[in-house]
Amino acid sequence: MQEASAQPAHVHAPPEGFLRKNVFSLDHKVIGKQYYALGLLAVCMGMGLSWLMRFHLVWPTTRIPGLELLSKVGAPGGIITPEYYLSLLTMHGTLMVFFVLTNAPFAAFGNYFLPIQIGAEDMAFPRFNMMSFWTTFVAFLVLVLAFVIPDGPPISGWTSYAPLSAVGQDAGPGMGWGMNLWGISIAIFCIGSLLGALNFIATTLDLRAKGMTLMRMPICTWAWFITSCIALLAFAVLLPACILLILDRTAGTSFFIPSGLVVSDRLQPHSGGSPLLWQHLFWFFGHPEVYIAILPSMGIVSHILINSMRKPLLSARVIIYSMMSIGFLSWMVWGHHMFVSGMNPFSSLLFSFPTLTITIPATIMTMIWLGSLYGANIRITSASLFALGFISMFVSGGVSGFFLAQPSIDIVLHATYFVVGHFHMVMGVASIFGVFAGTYFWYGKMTGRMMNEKLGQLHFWLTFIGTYCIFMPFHYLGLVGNIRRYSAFVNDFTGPLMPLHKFITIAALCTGAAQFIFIFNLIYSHFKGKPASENPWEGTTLEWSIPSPPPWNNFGDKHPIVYHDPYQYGVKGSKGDYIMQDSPEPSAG
Amino acid sequence: MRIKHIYLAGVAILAAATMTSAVPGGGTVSGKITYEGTPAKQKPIDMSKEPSCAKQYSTPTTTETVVTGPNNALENVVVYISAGAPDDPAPSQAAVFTQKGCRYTPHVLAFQVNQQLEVVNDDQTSHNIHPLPKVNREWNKSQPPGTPPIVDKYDKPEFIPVKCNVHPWMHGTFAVLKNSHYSISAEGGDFKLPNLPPGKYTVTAWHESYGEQTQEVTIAGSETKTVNFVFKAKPY
Amino acid sequence: MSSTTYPSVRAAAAPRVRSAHAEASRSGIWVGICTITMSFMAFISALYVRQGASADWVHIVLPRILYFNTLALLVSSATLEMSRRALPATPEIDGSAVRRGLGWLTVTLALGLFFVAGQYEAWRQLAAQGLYLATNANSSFYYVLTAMHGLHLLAGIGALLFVISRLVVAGNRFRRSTFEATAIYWHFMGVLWLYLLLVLRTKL
Amino acid sequence: MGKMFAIVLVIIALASAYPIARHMYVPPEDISTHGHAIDDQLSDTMAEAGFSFLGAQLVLAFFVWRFSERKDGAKLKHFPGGAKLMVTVAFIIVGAEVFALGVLGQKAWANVYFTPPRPDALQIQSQAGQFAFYFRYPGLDGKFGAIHPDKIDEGNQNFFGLDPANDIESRDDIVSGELVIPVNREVHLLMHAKDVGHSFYVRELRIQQDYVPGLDLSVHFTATKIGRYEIVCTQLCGLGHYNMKAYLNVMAQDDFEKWLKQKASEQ
Repeated sequence: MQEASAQPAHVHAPPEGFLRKNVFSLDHKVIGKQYYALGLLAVCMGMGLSWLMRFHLVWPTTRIPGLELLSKVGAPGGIITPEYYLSLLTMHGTLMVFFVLTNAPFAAFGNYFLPIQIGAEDMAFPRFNMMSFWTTFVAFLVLVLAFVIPDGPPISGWTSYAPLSAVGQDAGPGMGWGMNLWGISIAIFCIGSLLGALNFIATTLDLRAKGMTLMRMPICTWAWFITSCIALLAFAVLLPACILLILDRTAGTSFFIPSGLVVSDRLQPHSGGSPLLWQHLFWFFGHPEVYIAILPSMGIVSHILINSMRKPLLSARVIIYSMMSIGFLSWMVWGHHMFVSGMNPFSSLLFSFPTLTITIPATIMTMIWLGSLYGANIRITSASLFALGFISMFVSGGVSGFFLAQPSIDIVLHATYFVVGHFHMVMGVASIFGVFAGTYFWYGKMTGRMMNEKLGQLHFWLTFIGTYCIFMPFHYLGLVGNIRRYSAFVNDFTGPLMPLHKFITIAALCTGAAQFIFIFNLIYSHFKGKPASENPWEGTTLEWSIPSPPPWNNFGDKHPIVYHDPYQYGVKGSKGDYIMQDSPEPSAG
Repeated sequence: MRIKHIYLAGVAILAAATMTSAVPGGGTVSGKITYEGTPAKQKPIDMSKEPSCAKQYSTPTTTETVVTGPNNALENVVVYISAGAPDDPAPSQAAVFTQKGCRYTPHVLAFQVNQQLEVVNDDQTSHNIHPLPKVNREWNKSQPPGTPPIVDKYDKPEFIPVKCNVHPWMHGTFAVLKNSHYSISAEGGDFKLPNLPPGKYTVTAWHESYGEQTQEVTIAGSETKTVNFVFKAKPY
Repeated sequence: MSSTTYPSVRAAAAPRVRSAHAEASRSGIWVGICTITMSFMAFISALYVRQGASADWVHIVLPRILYFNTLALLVSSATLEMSRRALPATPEIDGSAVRRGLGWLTVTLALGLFFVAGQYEAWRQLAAQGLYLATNANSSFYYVLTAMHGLHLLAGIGALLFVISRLVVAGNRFRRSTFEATAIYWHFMGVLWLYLLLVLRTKL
Repeated sequence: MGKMFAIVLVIIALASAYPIARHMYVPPEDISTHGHAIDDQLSDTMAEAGFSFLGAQLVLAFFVWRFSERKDGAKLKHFPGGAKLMVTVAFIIVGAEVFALGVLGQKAWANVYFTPPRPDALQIQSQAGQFAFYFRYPGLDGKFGAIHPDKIDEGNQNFFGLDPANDIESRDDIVSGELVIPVNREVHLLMHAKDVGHSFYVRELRIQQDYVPGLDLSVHFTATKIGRYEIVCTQLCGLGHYNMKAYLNVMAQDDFEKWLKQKASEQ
């Protein structure tokens, strides 16, 4: 009876009715899928925007048919105006960072699999869970609303540097209501994420099945747990920042706006504010946010790699500790975004050291992954391919961090395409690879049908090669000094770079198109995919001990008891070369 | 394309001259705008940041806040009937404001309330048009080369400063007026308000740097009254 | 399948025996307190940076009523403790059994409402002095900080109302852990306010 | 498939490294006195980064080639040395790199920021506004007239908001749209932002510094090569950001003085 008491007294009864089942569901699995769907929607929009931007950059005078319908002012005659380019840029960044990179690997997969992997029936607070999704959804709607209002979306980038973002209408088109919507949306998003993170932490701490000690949790559970700890503090800082920004814009306060600014020939009625204050608050959130995006993917990738290698990592603990130390260090490095922004030059050095230090845990993780591959018997699947691709991407994006972590080199590379290449690879593509891997790996469990392997692998090859074709050249452009966030390249020295830009754009269009294979696969397999068995990948963790898809209360009425560390591979088990976590048979080790 | 605009502009000017509440063969108010004192020195404009414009000028073009002519003539002064004449319906022709060589032509564009305004970009670069009205609705739009003209109208009379956010030196004025009796002092500072029906009028002269002056004038029959304005010029 | 037993299996470390949900709601509230603290830290560090940013920092005199509010809030924490004492220590509480605790709870609620009203009065007094949100940096921070604390306290009042609503109806059973969580949160609000008062007093 | 992954990855890695190895894309020639330190730093880092990049990618490729889809019953092996070795190696190698880069970086950075401008440095004030740079020379009296934001009148080229009517000091100030400096003389550039955040970036000078509204920042540098270079804004400042640029014109001393005279006559 003890293990029973270790379980929540039934958190919720079996859901009745369509709404309760699919829309306002308390079931963490449904909520996880909802987050995934939201992320998918957001990523499609974000990708579309990047298409428009890339197209405009290399064919600025070519009409884009139908674009006028999206915005008559922004794209008169289908030609994108400079401010509308910046609108697209801002929305691309905001959608991708908040609604894709924060939602998909963390909220979506975390919601679905964290409770299952620790043997819980649901999250600790199912109602909070539902609230956090719908809050996030509202945030999404508010943000997208900016596309349809006459003012148009804001033009100050996803970092919304004050005072550009704070002085309002005078700063340019989209900086009136468009910018207000941005601030409100992000504030709401913070609340949603805080609720989510709180839920994750409480669940991990208290709802673990009998025998599921912390060190017996799968690596991805650990990743989600650490991530939620970071998110809990990061979004708690962004929220106040947004509130202050909104007050500056609407209530006439002067938190971020100094005296004597003349914008559009108008003297601004503010005084004494500090633009750097915004940058500090924003990046204090902003840098941990990078790890909120990447850590879950690290976890997912490790989880999948181990499964397809059929042997445990050299050391799971080291990975976990590395993730912790990255999470810890991420609080001391925000200033490396501000090397040339007028901070005290000494503090630049102060921020530079911990930044460089982060390379140590990162390198350790990479070496653990690589070393574990040695002597393995890797099963090549779409999932494992994307996992391996993740390592490659992580390395490529990581080494460029070497440059940007040094203030002196940052003088040359700051705000160039080098930076864009760096964070797109390490934060964007890498964590998206984690999401792809997770999708191919868990789709069967989530829907009861397997995804199509052939399409999956085709999707991988196109995406893998494509992303390198897009983002590697960014670094070259940066080295020459090509500035980011330009809607047209009017500088004398950018002329010779246009062929490279054309190449990037074409690669982007192709790679983007390749993603439709994935979306098609998602939909097609949902109906036509071959039925998924309980444990198609011969996995060891708890999610493989229950039917696919799992029943509403995950484990039915039985409460799993955990006997082993998560990854008992390469051993003689009753089922094969592995032993399930909840199987009482003795482990080899 | 360009031909059309010049044609349109021509029509607009023509229209300004012969319009509704004006009665053919009515009275005329004419005169000369001059200044006294030393006007501010007009400075050369550095367009080096916009090569496509800079290369259109052999010697750098200068600012146009105070444009003067021989013997103290003052140009770009809007002279109009501020009181006494009834409001006129807007003419059908559009007033055209052209951006050429990173300058506004005309520097001061006068048109009527609810008359259609067309902003045209004749440059190879992308311009931004940001009129800064106080009573009318504000807008701020960019106009890449090869995009259709921006069309708009204002529903309240006002003198509206216009600026290009991309090229800080580009400044002009929209003079939005109630009736069709207006004229902009040309070279030599001369102006002419023809076809005025008999009556008592207030004639106002407005200059972007020197403000405005008014004079009363009474027209009986088809006479021609002369009204001169003298503005005080300051070196700074 | 777990019918066959393998003696060699290391006995899995058994988690705590108390109800997992009780644990969850407790750690939930503490985690929540962490994040709230963090965001107030953000506000206050913003205050410090802003003060250093320019010389427009002018001292404002706090309305005296704040101190009465503070007193009320502290007393309310005490009364909440009284009602906690009064409630049975069982994990499940039966509404009809706890009239005494209910009385103290109502007093707590009343004091909480008094605090909110008092804070509002303090705003009115500042406004009367011509100090509004946008008047100067100090007044801005005063309004922002008090408003944020007020919002969080209102959430606490909501929780109190919920607990009371569960208790008044006889035969209603509800988890003591819910009450515990509410209590922890309420006390935290008191502590937070004391800290804020200190900051406002010394910095503004 | 595993083998294919390995091949593709090797191709990608080499293709990515090629343009770097051939120096196809490099910063323009350095014309500053402090820039060489940054350039050395950059090439050192490039070497280390390139080494780690190629090393990791090739090892990954090799392991996937060697250890994927082996026939069943293939013996699983563990990496000799295991996790301990990995951690120690990572700590030693990367730690050493980090330390080296940190220290070197400090030197290069110090050259730019920790040395005060020479007292005889030529003082020029630059103002960044949406969307152009303007530069101001103190004129004969060697003093800058005060800035009055309410007096700013771009239509009349009064970009700094000077008040010549009442402020004598401002009358002889020379305002220019391009930054003209004498070669081999230190310039102390005082940076003032008119509206929002901007940035001053000259690739050849190896100088990048933000304009922060409300903060009086400054940079100092010495240009060693006569020529015309582009100044660009690197801090997103609004719709005209892409078009916010000016020219840095490095002249011989006497040309510079001629230019200054001619400019003064235009004011």
